[in-house]
Amino acid sequence: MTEVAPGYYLALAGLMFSIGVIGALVRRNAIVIFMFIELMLNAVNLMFVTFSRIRGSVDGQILVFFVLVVAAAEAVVGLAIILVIVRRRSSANVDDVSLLRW
Amino acid sequence: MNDLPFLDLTLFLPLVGALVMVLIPKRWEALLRLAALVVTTATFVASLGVLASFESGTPGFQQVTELSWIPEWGIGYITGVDGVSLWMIMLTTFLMPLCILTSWTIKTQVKPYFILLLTLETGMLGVFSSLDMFLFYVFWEAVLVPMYFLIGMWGHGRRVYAAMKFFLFTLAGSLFMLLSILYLYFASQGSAAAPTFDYRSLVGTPLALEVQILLFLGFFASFAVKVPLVPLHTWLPDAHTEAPTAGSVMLAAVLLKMGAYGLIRFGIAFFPDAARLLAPAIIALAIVGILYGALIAIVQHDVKRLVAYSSVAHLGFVVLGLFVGTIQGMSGGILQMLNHGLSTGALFLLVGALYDRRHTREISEFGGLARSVPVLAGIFLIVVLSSLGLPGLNGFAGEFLVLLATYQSYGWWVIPATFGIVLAAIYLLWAYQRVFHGAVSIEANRNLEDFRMREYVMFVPLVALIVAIGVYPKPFLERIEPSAKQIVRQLNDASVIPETRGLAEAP
Amino acid sequence: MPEFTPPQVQLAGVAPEITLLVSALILLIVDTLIGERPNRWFLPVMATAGLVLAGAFAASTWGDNELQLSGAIALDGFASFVKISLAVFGLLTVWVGRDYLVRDALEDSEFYALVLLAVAGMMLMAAAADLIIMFLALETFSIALYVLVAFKSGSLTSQESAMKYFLLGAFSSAFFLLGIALTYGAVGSTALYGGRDPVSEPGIASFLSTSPTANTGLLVLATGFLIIGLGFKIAAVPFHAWTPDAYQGAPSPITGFMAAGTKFAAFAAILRLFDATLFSLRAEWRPLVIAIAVATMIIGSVLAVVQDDIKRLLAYSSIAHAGFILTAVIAANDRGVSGALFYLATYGLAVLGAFAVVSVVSGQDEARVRLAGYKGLFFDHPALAVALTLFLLSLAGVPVTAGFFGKLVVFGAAVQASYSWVVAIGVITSAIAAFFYLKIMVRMYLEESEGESSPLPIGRLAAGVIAITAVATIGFGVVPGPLLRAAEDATMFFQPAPETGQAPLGG
Amino acid sequence: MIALIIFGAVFVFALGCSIAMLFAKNAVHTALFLVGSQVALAVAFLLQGAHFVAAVQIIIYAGAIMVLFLFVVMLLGVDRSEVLVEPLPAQRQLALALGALLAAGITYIALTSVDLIGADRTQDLAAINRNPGNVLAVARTLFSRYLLGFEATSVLLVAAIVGVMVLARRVDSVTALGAEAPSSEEREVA
Amino acid sequence: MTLSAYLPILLLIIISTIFAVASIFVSSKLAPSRWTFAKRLPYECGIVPEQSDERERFPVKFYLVAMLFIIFDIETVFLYPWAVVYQELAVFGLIEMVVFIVILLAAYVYVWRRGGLEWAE
Repeated sequence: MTEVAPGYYLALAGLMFSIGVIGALVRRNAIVIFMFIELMLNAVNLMFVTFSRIRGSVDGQILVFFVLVVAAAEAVVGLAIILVIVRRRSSANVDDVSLLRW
Repeated sequence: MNDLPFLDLTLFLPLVGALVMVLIPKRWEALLRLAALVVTTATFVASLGVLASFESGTPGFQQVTELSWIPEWGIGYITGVDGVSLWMIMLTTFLMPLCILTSWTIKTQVKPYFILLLTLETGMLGVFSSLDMFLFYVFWEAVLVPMYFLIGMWGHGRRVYAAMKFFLFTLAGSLFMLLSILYLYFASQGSAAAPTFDYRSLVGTPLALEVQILLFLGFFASFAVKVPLVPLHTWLPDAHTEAPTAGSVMLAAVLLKMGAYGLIRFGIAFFPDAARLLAPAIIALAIVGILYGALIAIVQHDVKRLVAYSSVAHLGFVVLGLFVGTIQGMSGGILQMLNHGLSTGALFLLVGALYDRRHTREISEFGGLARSVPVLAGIFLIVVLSSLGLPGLNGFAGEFLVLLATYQSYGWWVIPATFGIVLAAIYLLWAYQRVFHGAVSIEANRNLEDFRMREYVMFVPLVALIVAIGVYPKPFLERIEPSAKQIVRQLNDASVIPETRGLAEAP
Repeated sequence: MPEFTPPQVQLAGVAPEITLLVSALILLIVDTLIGERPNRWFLPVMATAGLVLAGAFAASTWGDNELQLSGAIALDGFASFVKISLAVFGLLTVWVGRDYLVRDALEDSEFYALVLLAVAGMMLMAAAADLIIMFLALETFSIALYVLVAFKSGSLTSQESAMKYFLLGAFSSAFFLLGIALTYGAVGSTALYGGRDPVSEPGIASFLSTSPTANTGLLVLATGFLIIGLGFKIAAVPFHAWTPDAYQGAPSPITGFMAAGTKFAAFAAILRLFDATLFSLRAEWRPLVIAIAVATMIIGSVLAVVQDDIKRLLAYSSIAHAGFILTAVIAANDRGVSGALFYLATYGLAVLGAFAVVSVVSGQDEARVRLAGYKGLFFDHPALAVALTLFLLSLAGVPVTAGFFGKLVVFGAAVQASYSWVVAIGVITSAIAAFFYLKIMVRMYLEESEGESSPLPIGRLAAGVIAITAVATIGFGVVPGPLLRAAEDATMFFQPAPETGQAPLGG
Repeated sequence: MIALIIFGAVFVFALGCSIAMLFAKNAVHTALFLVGSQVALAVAFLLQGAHFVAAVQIIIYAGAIMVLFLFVVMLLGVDRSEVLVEPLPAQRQLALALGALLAAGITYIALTSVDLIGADRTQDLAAINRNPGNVLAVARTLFSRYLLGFEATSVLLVAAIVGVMVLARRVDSVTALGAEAPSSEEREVA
Repeated sequence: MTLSAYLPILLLIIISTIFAVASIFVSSKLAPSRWTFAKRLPYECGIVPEQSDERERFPVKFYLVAMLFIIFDIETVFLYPWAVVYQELAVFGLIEMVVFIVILLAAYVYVWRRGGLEWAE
């Protein structure tokens, strides 16, 4: 079976990361922003796996585990914070949260 | 040479006194005042020790104390005194007890007031006696904080504005000096030697001319604000006017001298080429200052503000003297620093005495005071005459030397400078006339109390000194001149640079 | 390749972190076992014990220099210095926090546990010799801090600012992670140093020392993303948007902890990463760091001027300070590293002290945080006002405080590395910064308090913290030698290959 | 050839899902698209010989974390509250520009990076996957070289646990988790 | 190990998808659908429910348990590879994993004692 060159995987990862950045900056709903951040992490995971292949070592795959744990911990705490705010005022819209003040 | 380290004793007595006073409960105001007086008097006595053991006729530093402080950065505690700093130290310690006495009328927050005043004294003395650039900078900035509070908390009118302006102007200037010091510090690093902050090793550090100019401007930013030279003077009238009497005295008599002192000690000594190159421009600024200060002083209706602007003019003479590049000019300038300290300090004290009696500083509120307070009026006259340079009083010797030197080096430039003296006569005598002579138009001026005991104690030594310097300036000049000669040689002769490395190693 | 060989397990490098983790867990469980008590004094006591022990462990390895746990941890003076400082910061936070929690009826074991875990994460960050460990450490203390910021239950702003902090923090860690991924791609490992053989045990340092420069393109790109990730944590512009909100919303003791601890940990990582590991790439990363530093200094100090909430003001000031410290990173020399360590340690003490005062003054539910609330503080609570003044003067960099010496060493390092123009910007922004510190002092001393002065209950612990930090701020200002010496000893990064050595001295 | 087709499908599907996330108005749809792209990534992992990671990606990421997202989204009903507002006038344009720049940069680097890195060692990994096998290789490295990282994750998780407990109590004071004393929020409400 | 090993999984996915779609389709075709107006009303008892925020006031327990589940779920990521090489790792691996588990177990004890898992109020 012929392999697809790793560069294309890296390109895919780069594009997904960029979409994540755009989404995180453009969208205004806190949970959705957070989802885009998760997308960024996923893109990085793909990069780790691809580099692991290029490097011929499994280290990159292990790094994915760590990213995964961090993502889970972040998700739990982040969603809990959003939960608190939404439950105490019925909106998770970032703008209501008086952000971006100088 | 001397057994007791009089200089360091002088330096730290006030600070120790301040620390002790922290322990005195703030309700015991009389004790606090007395303690401050005792401490400052003791400091003065200690400084007499410095004077007594000072050897005239040698240019280098004397009574040097050298201790290691932060060896990692080549920082030491190094103090010493030479002909330039000697009289500044004496001036400070001499005026300080008088400031304490004039502050007898301070009624609010007595404890912090005197503590700050004493801290201020250590700061000022430190500026004049430090021979380590780091130590110097520490003291330089340390002066800032107590003065800020003195103006801000016990000042009059727009005190907050004045205090802020004073602090920010001075700090902004001194930060550039810090940058220059740091550069100089690393430039001093030889192939083998570690970089050092020791003044004596830094003098003569070879620097390219453009670097010299930049660094000189860095120092100049700080000193020109302090002196003040004209475009940077705007903090001065506000600070002097709004400060309490003691603050004004210290500002005028000592803090301004710190700027002039810095120009001599560091500006000229470190960067002689740059100083020589920039001298015409600085002299031009000085002359502008002389005329500008005098002209503005004429139209003032607040007597304290008038004195403040007169300081701008007088300090112009000082800077003029320092940069004309002759020994007379330098000596005259240094002597003029001392004289201005005495005269203007006395003027501010007198204005303070007037203010205590009438609670106003408007010239139009006075008039005919000579009848109700004849002694005050008489002393005021002597001080005014000294300030405008009447022969036989202290002001004459300094100004004469400066003008003579200016004529020798710069020819016709002396004309506008001389004109400044004429203007000084106008605004001072006119103000004196309006305050003390003429008809008594306001009833409150009729029955004023003349000098009290406390005030006699303050002014008798002051006037005595004013007369003494005027009549017999030799003992003062002969201590100044060797150092002045040395500095002028540095300024004029770039080839001296390599040799001056060892200048401090005088016996 | 991967035959399993049990790695050598030495725990000395992570003993402080283990101690903190264990004490956090014990603290949590013991609290649930003991049950409801009106006074849960044992919580701060246990936290204190854990932090002291952790600090002692860190101190006991002073002078060691080796890699442990398969090259994941550096056991060196640098790590020890940071860890000891962080333990002290943690202690002060716990003590101030205790009084704060009791006053606002918020006391929970979780607060202490999270502080301990955050300190553990920060310590791990300072010692990490592998990017992935750095990342895990960063996330550990970040998550603890997200929760601590949201700890107040009274106002929603606490949670709202936590959300902003969280979203931006997670966003920035994604960039940091991208940097790690690219590094892994470029080097084949995330280890900072690597082993002797760069093929079988790859690491960034060994990669840089063996491979030709043409191959470093990907690593340079990675460096850019690593800067973004760490820039968020030190609150550098343009990654600073979270800072004012998080600082404002967090409970004051936590705000102080963030300013002191987060900054220290993130800067420790930056110093290890850039000034040691990536030293040979400095030509590539320097322009970017300079741009960030300049922007940070300017934006931080300019925007602080317009704040009227003391916590937001101090937040912007902390941004400006990040810029000042970055000048030491730019210098990339020994003095820069030791200067940054000194600066961070003393800045941490001053800012913790300042927030301790803020925490006391703000009163129940932090109702009094406007600058207007500080009017006349000196007349109502002189000790608090004097202490806060001291901290502010230290932050402003006025001599005899530790902050001044910190600025001197940091700026000095940059001057030595011939980045005087960056320092010039630093100097100008310091002057601007002085303005807003002065603004607080004006409120405290020069303005009368509004309405009747309400009594402020000052807890003994908070008072102790304020006293300790005040004494340290003055003490390290007057006698900076010992701390500076320690910082200089600490600049020995673990260096496996001579090529990754320090910057050569000389400006 | 088959690999190329599968990769093409993965590429299109992953990128399509990501782009669809940008335009989905509803938070639930966004989450579902994210799950889609994550599944596609799992296949990409498989294609590159990261078998265990692919499984974990499905089980934990798509299976657990995203379920939590959906759980929160649906129970809160946040989908209804999303209004697209611009707080900064140019933020959207800025973000697009930044993203485009980033995408171009990373893609360029990615496509040329194999040269930068040097030799592609895909075959080494394939060999490892044959003997001793992917999971075994991962396990051996994880529990030796990454020992500290492994243990450090437990600290991270503890912090998250404690954090969740704290935050759960901040939701509303009525939900007396540990029979808390009435907190100051009630004082403020009153 | 090649991708062909995953062919059964792919088949399974395809078959289950077909089955799910087909059963929906078939049931909708076969089931009798006689809609009346009354059947379309939300409640047949005649009271039209208010359009209230029915999503509000979900007990926080649901979230809490879900979140705690995720955290402890993560452990499996590490447990599985550990189990695979357990033989090889021997005592060293056992200690490693015990440390990991003990730390999380301590956190679990804390959660339990703190009431994080109690369902009833």
